[in-house]
Amino acid sequence: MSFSLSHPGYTPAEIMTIEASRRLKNGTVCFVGIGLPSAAANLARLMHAPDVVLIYESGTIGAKPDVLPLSIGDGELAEYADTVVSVPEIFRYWVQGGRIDVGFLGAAQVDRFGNLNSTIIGTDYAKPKVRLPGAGGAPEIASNAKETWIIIKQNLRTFVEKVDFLTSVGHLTGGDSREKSGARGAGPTAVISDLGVLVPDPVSKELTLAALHPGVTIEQAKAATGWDLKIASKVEAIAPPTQLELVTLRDLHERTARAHGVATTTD
Amino acid sequence: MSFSLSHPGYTPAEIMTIEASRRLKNGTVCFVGIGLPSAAANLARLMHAPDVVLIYESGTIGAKPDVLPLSIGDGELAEYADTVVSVPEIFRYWVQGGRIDVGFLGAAQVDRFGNLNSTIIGTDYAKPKVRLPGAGGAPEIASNAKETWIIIKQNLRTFVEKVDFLTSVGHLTGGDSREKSGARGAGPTAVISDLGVLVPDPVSKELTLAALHPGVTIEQAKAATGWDLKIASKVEAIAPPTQLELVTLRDLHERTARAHGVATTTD
Amino acid sequence: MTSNIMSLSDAIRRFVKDGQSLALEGFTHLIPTAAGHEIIRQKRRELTLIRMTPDIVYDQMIGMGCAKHLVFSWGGNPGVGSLHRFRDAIQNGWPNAVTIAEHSHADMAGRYQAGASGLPFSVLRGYVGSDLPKHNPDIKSITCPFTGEVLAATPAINPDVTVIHAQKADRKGNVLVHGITGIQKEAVLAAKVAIATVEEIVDNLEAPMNACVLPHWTLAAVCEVPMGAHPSYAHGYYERDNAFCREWEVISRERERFVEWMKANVMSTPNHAQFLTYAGIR
Amino acid sequence: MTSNIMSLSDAIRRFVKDGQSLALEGFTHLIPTAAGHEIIRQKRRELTLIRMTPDIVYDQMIGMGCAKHLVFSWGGNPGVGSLHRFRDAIQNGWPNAVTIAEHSHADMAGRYQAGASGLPFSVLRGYVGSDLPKHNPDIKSITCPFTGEVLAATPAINPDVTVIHAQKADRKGNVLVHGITGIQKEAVLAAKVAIATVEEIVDNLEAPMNACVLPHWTLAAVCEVPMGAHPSYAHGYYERDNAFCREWEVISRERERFVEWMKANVMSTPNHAQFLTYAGIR
Repeated sequence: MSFSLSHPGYTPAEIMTIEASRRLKNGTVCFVGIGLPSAAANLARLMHAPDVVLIYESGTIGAKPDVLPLSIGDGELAEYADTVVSVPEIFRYWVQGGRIDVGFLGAAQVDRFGNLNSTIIGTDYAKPKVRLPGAGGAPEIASNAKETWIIIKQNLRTFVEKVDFLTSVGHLTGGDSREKSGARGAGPTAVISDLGVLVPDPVSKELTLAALHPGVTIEQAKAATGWDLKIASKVEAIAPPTQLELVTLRDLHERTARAHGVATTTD
Repeated sequence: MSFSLSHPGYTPAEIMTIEASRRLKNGTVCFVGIGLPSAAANLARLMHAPDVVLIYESGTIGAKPDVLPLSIGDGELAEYADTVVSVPEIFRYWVQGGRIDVGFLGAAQVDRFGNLNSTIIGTDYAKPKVRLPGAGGAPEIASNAKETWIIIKQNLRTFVEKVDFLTSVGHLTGGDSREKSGARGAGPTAVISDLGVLVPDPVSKELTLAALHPGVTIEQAKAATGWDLKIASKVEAIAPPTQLELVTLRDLHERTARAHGVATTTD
Repeated sequence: MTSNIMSLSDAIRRFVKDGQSLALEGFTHLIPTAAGHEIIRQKRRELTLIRMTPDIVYDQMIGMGCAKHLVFSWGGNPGVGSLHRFRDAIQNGWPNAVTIAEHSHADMAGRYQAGASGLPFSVLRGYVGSDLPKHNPDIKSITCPFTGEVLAATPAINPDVTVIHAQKADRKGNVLVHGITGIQKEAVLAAKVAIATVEEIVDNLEAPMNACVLPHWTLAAVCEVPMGAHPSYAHGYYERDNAFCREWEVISRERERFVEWMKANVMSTPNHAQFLTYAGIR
Repeated sequence: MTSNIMSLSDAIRRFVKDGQSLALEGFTHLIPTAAGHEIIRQKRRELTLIRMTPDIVYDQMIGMGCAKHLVFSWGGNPGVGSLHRFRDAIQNGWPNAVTIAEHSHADMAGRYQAGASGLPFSVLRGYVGSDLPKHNPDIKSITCPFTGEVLAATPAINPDVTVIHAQKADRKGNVLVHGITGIQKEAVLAAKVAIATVEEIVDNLEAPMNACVLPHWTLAAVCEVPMGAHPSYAHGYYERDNAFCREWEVISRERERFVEWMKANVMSTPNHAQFLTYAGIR
């Protein structure tokens, strides 16, 4: 674990996870991607949102894992779920059926309008610079959830003017372009990074810096963004992690590491 | 129970059920309608076809009821089934999926080409003479099973030149009209009545008298048919029920009557 | 978290309104009879009633004047015969005219699936050669963009309210449906509002991992109504009351006797428990 | 009744041929690894490999030259990283060129459902705004005949052969899949021929009433292969071998080491039991 001088006592990954977890209200039905979304969602469940409903694409509804899953289909997810359904059912009745409040996603790239790329790096599909794992469940989560949240580290490789490949729809080209596309839901309402939180402008839908983690400056955020980052008129200062938040998150990661024989923290 | 002079010792309903049961081979996957098809299919299972697979539209696959179900969704069907699936699954994966060897149906009317009516008697849909229960599962069983069998009492009300309402497809207008319609499977390959068995002519597909129950004459069959009934060049004589067949069928009906407080024999 | 557990009369009062489309689903097993009776008691009118297999409870609702339209695929008193009130309504307009839209089981099941899946229509390999599409403008066709095959297409069903009956709920309002599950999950997930009556509310559902469980947040109301499916059955609780089903044939044949029976047994009892006692069922 | 129970090597020999389309399905749980190894041992070539989540076993099959085309929606070593043999094949054509057809999970799941349902295509509320349809001619659109909405349409998947792994079979060959059942039922029912490997064959499945059971007559072969899903897991039998999944990252990175490992462990062992012992897994 590396500690930065500007926010001693916790890592950027930790504050990112904690801030994301704080936003998840009790009772929310959350479709959870593996990795950071899963860590944040489970932290929320352990903290203030005991009745948050976590759905994983393996078909586990109301999952309550004691340790973080390493894969989307860990037995841990099934063991304590309210019910386990088939994969086609998850995508038919629960995702396309419009039953997801928050689709909580990661990605390799996010662009100025919250569109996501998890397919390739490079612009030639046939000859990519890097071949990524692919879409998985994201395109339909992004176009059917009532809103989507994106959790992603912020730097010039990840925050790009335009995604190399549009895997999953955000606000498309901004304005009312998403609404016109036939996508349902509000689209990305928050992008939570290790520097702060971006939200779409109400009219243009361009991602705008709305909050910063303790010790992070607007200049740092601008420097880590691949477009001319707009700044909200009032940038919120995100509260530092509480002791309870940090202990709960670290306990979760330690239990997970013991169970899997490996740390799942992405830091 | 009434006994006719021409075949003493058993009723027309009994020989019809028994003859239908004899035709069901061990291991066949049979989609079973309630009533006579269910009685015949279960008799086969108790006699020579212990591994016949009985599917009811309530979602019970591999049902092995000890007594005949009164409705298509009796608990008896679920209790001893290999698996119980949902109703949409039965019609999607098992019927439309083309997994049914024999669709075993009853109806209110059958016509010269094996088309079935279970909707209305009378020709004005808005003002029917008799409103029947309706299609249920029959239209898709009739158009998706590898073949269909029909079990129905034979008289001028049931064996008609043309059905008042075509609920479920048989051989349509004969010849290759069924094949051209997009229906799958061979269509009706046998109509088993209380007088004998009719099979479609290989070319014209017109239902043709192929076998007679003991003591029944060709003239009786013609008189009970609403079209000019064609007779096969060789009309098979159906063997009378064996003692074992009769005892097994009557035991089944008696068990059923005790369980339901009512006789399910249709005689 | 606010609980969805409430009395059946409250649930019907809050969620069922005149003129709505309603699905009371149950495939022979687990038919929500008590809920139907409560809708009759509360005198809902002009309902579009949807169900694959309308039987006694729909016969009662139609005969008591709740319905204006019926969407179905098989209507009868299973193992007994016809529905007299249903026939009287569509043939003679008594107590009011009821129009019908008739489908097949496979189609109705697919339409509920489409509704649950947020899709506007369902594709069916069905109705080949059948006269049903001639009498139902909702049965159209669609061409496969890959093979050119022509298949049937019908609109999704999304009832304003779906009501089901099930075995158990836990105290959070999660519901377990066990045995013949029929079309209940799809009917609930397709609905704008869903209500479940259950045999009992328990501390722990003890549901097998892959059982049919409806999470509490899919249900607006969960109501404990023992024997709420009578004369249908609840697997593991009680069997089908075949004698009552046969008796219904006699009760329902004539208008007067039907009205008299409904008034004496359903309208004059305040809830299902007292109905069961009064009608001599329990 | 002839039994469908046979050895895995017999099943692969009889039912898997060069040039076929093959789905080895399993969603993180119950991945049919042993079957993939046997296909590698028997040197099947020019296969179209279909799977929602290709992972280690497909990396092995691709690296050993079994595949010519891959249909998928997410390819990776879950919780670890990328698939090196998969990348080497599609980026560098080693050991042979492999083309890809890329979809989303929702779409793949729907395509299997269509295949299992005897329908030629699947309708999806998906791919809105996505670039995927630009690179995949199998993703078309279709217009709802009722609402005019435009939705995605993709062809049904009907593999020549589907292979799954499950917990138990009984002596008739009925198979129980328990826990995360993924897409296995649909993949089996969509296939022209289906094979199931199982942890054990038992006298009685003891399946709950609404469990996922595949009747014996839907399966051409049922093969008892303990630990047949390793390094994936079988709920109730053994856990995921996360250490092996991480080790695969190292084994698979370079061509030489990969080939050496496959030869030593898979090609030179006659069956899965000996593979497990030889590779130090069990």
